[in-house]
Amino acid sequence: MEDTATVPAVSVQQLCKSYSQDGYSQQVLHGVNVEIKEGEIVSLLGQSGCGKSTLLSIIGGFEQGDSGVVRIGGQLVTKPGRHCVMLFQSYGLLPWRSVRSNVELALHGMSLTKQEISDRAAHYISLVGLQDRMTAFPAQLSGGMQQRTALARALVMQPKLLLMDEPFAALDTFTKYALQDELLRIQQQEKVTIILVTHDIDEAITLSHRVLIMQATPGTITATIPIVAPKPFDRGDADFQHYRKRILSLFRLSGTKQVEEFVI
Amino acid sequence: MEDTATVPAVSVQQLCKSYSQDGYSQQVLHGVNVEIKEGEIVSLLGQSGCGKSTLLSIIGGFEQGDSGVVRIGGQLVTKPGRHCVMLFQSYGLLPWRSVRSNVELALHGMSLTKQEISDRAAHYISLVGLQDRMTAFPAQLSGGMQQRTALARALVMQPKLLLMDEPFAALDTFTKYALQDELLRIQQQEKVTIILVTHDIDEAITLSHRVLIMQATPGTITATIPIVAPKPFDRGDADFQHYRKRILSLFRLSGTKQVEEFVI
Amino acid sequence: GGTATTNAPVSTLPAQPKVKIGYLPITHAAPLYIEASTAGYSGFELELVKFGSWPDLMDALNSGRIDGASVLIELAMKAKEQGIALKAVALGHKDGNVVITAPDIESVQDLQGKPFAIPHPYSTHNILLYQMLKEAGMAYEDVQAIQLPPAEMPVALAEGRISGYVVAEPFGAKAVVMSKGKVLYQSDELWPNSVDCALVLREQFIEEQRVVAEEFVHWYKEAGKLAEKNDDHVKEILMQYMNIDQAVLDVSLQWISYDELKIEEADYKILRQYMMEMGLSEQPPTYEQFVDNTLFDKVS
Amino acid sequence: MMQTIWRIGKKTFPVLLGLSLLLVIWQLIVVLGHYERTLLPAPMDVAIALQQLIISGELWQHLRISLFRFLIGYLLATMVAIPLGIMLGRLPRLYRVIDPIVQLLRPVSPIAWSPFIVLWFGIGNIPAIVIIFLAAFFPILLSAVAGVRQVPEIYLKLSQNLQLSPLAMLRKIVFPAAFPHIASGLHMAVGTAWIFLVSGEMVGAQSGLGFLIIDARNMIRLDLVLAGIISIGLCGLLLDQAVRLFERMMQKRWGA
Amino acid sequence: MMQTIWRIGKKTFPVLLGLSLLLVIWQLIVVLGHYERTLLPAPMDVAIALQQLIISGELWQHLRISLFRFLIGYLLATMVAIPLGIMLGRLPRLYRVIDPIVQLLRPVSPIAWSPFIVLWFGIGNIPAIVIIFLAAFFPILLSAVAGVRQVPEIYLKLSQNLQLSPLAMLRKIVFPAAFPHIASGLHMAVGTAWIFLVSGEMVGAQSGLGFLIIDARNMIRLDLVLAGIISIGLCGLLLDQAVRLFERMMQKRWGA
Ligand SMILES: Nc1ncnc2c1ncn2[C@@H]1O[C@H](COP(=O)(O)OP(=O)(O)OP(=O)(O)O)[C@@H](O)[C@H]1O
Ligand SMILES: Nc1ncnc2c1ncn2[C@@H]1O[C@H](COP(=O)(O)OP(=O)(O)OP(=O)(O)O)[C@@H](O)[C@H]1O
Ligand SMILES: [Mg+2]
Ligand SMILES: [Mg+2]
Repeated sequence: MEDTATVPAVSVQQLCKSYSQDGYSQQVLHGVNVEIKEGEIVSLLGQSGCGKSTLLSIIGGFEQGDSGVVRIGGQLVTKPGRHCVMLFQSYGLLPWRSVRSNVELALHGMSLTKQEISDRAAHYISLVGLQDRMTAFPAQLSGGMQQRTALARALVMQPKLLLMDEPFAALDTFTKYALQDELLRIQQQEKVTIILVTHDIDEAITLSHRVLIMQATPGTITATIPIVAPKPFDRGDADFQHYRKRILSLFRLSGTKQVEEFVI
Repeated sequence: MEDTATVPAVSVQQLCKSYSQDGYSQQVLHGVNVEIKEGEIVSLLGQSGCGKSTLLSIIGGFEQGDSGVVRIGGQLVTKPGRHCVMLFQSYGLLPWRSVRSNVELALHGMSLTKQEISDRAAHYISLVGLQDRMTAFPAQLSGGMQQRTALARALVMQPKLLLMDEPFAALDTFTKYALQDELLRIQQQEKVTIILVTHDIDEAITLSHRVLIMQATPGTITATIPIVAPKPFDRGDADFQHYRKRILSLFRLSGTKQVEEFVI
Repeated sequence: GGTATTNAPVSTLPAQPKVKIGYLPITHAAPLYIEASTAGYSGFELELVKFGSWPDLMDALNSGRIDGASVLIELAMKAKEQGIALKAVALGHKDGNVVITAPDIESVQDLQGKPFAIPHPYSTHNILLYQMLKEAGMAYEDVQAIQLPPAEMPVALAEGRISGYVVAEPFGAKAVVMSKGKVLYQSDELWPNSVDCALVLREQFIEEQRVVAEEFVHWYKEAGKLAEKNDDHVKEILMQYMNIDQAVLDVSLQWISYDELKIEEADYKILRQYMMEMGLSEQPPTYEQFVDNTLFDKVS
Repeated sequence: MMQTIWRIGKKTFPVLLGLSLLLVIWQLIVVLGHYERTLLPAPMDVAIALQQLIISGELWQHLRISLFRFLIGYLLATMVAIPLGIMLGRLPRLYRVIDPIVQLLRPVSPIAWSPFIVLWFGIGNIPAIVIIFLAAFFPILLSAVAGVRQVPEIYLKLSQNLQLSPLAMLRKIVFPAAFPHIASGLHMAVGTAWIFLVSGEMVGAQSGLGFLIIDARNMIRLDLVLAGIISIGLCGLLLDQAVRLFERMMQKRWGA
Repeated sequence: MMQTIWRIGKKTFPVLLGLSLLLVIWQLIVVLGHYERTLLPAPMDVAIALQQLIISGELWQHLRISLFRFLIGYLLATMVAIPLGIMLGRLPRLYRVIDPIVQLLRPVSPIAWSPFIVLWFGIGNIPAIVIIFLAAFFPILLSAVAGVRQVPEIYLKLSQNLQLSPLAMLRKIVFPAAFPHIASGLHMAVGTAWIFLVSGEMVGAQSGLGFLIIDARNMIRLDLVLAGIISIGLCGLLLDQAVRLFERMMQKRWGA
């Protein structure tokens, strides 16, 4: 317990990554450094294609960087594992399994009795407020409910780290607000560390303790903005607008080239 | 020219619509009244499933109401036509046609020479800033570019009325902001009347002259909020936050039942 | 064909009638091959049409797509019985069907309960099987008669899937040459002068082109005589139509004769009798109805 | 009650109309074509033939044995092709070696193989089963491979994340995710395999609908041939419907 | 240069490995099975037979006529089935009447039809073409119907909005939107139709690869049968590749 205070939950050092396609190689990440404390919520904010998903993938162990070091809780990351769960933008629910069965799948292979599996699944399904829809199939659920199910499936594994790739992008505003609040509530309860990829400035400000601004070609983290405010952060608050303007200006000011790319 | 001042661009009176499925009928719209002036931008704001798309469909003539009257420029609407163009959420671009060819399709069947068709298409493609990508196919374009192409295809028909069903929902925040500004610029230039369906409160406030709040089961328009401000409306503005709070409270205050549905 | 040159002026004549005759590539159709190759005939063009199986050939004959065929006579009788206007005008060959069995079959009794292949229920081969069993004091049901495409029979015998078969040549010879089978009986031991393949013509053809038909049958008869010589020339012609091993052809030619191709009433009656006895046909056409010897007998 | 009748009527009416149309066209061809009656029997002749086949119990006997052969061949093909297809789909290198063999053998008609089928499988039931097996095997194999190859990346990432064992991954992720694709291959294979029933029952079978047709053709009883064709057609249609029902059940079961 | 060779090598190596594997298995069966040589020829025997067929020019002759028949039958099927399929896809009521007819006829083997095919179409080229036509017709028809039926609603709404004439809608919206589906039907149909070449060339044809096989089988020249099978397999594979190329070209052309 003591050494966790000194060892960061996630540490990325000098990470580089390029993809080669048809003999032509493209540098996607260049010298990325990130350090995240336990229990922190950190947003990765950047435009489409700047390498946010790639960075998250490498942290999760799904891909390997070309150079640099990625550690989770001090351990080198070489492959995906149960300590760190990825929540995909398209949820990744298995359509042929019910809510309960999707969540229970995450407990497969652990030395638990059927009863224990069932209880633990039910607990986390209740936590996300889906206790009434346990037998429903993903196709019978709204987008918000599907995202909740995916969240329950991630939480049931009791991971140290949650990676979320644009988790609320496909939801309508009302549902999104409700789910954001709920995520904060659950995070406070479960004390999980979260890295959140988004291209919604408001979302980044509302949810996170720190916003990392990412720029493209090659992908680097150009700024870190700590958000000092109680969570959830009221969008009407004057401070909120202050952060908002600051982030927007960061994007606007990063050169004419960038501004033109917005237009695309 | 004179009577257009008195005849509203769009008038919907006592519109009702229900769908029956498996012998069970569901009332989707009940006694909807809308009146829209020429050159106005009106947003329809409401939660998922409240009947926004259905109302838009009926105005466009794609579906028929059960009772009530829909007029565009004083004319009864019975079927879709070139006077009123629908912009679909999924853009509805034909993947086997280039940008230019998609736009030119909209001029098919009009008594124009090839040169005229080509010129007019090129003009509107430039208007949306795609003059460099005329020969690209939809799959080679980003989401924002696809939405621009769809917009050019709609504008080339020089319709009196533009119906937009969640036009920016699939775009990332940066692209969305850029396109919203551009829509306003083009609208001021072309003087087209726009009905915009959305579930993004900020979008409704930024873009429209009036926001119509829709509630579900059965779908009715419960409030109209005129937005008195120069366009585009700066999101950081204090007035913006005022409208935002007012609209949010309208949704929150419409009964506990509604609040619970948010959670879904 | 040396005789072809004597017909040189033919090319100047107006289009000659074309006679299409169907056949299966078996030794039993040898006279047809020889007639077509030596080209002694004149006044028509002979086209031989090869088929892959009897039903295919019968479909074409019944629907008038060919004018005639060398075919299992029972099949033609069946067609006649059902109202297709056909006439049998000559035999395809005489004798030369063999009952082939696995080497371990010593007598007919050994076939008890064993699978035994025939090409077709409406075939002389089926009747030969019936006769063989009857002579040995057995019932037809005592063996498992199986319809099998002839080409599959030597294979099936070699692999022990059947214990014997009776079929047209060269499929019997094939098993003998491979030494996977032996001859249990020659057909003339069971039924002397058995009627098997016959040259059958459509009545319409005979009526409308009498002269051509006569010419055709005349040279058919001549070809039979030539075939009977069984010399290298004959073998060479046969090999053109049947792409088989020389050894197999030699064996099968030893068993068959081609002279005397006239359909005799006595032989036909026996055949008809058997068809009724075996329940293959209730009212097979009579000799008078079905056999037309006027072409064969015409001396030209 | 009235409503149910009405609904069933609405569904069966076009079917009946279609079939009557077929009968009318057929009768018209018979009347206008002036064909020899033995060569093109009228609908009535075939109805009588069919009736006799039914009354004598022959039809049922042939049908039963054909269905038996079909089911054996088809199920064997399923049992071999699905696991093989899943394996090949997961091992692209092996697949690149096997694929040319499959592609070379697939376009060859089972009829062409019959000498070798007799050589290896003899005569009677087994060659018929083998031919149905061959006809069903390739569509199922290819659909299984394709199905596995298009399992969404995200499911595979999920199973990595859950640290599922390779077997658990195949059973719990790959197979169910590929299933809709495999099901459509199974569906297609029913059609193709049933078509080859006739070919299959040509190799020394002494019973079955295919044999019935071949035998009737040998006897120049084209009324029986058509009766056989109708039985095969109807039976094929029913099999197709059965598979469609199975597919729909699976879909419902999985809420997709 | 070296790189291109390397890349081609990388692609052809598994193909060659696969085919060698096939040859090795075949030779093993020949050696271990102790079959009569004439009943199961060894690869070498077949290679000699194939060589003779090539040298004598026979193979090329058979191949040419088979390809000719195939192309005619297949193109005819395409020309009839696609417009009909598009029409039926757009007229669901008519389709409900025609569908039972199609479903009833589809599962019947072309072999079963052969008495009637001979009656109506004679012998030689035409029945072969008709059988290939039949084999190709149903997959193309069904894929066209399915393709049209799943044209996204949104495209139809668009064409309403543009007030396109019915013809313009079919040409500019429905056909291109259904095309990927139709193309996969066309692809499938190549396989099915080619399989039926052998059946088609059984009905009195005097030439073609199918005839070659049947004739060789009747002569118990199984080396020739296998040579024919290899030719049919290779040719089917090439046809399949050609269609695949065509599909890919169309896809590229349309940037999809
Ligand atoms: N597997 C891959 N092969 C080749 N290039 C890739 C691959 N994955 C991503 N890229 C490229 O890497 C760049 C970064 O991709 P990435 O998905 O990380 O961006 P992103 O920031 O997540 O964008 P978005 O917001 O659109 O999800 C893009 O230009 C993309 O084209
Ligand atoms: N064709 C249809 N048949 C039956 N019910 C329908 C049909 N179209 C829509 N509905 C129902 O009508 C209601 C309103 O649908 P509509 O698409 O208009 O909602 P919406 O406000 O546009 O929602 P969203 O924001 O999700 O697009 C929904 O409950 C839906 O289930
Ligand atoms: Mg991403
Ligand atoms: Mg909608």
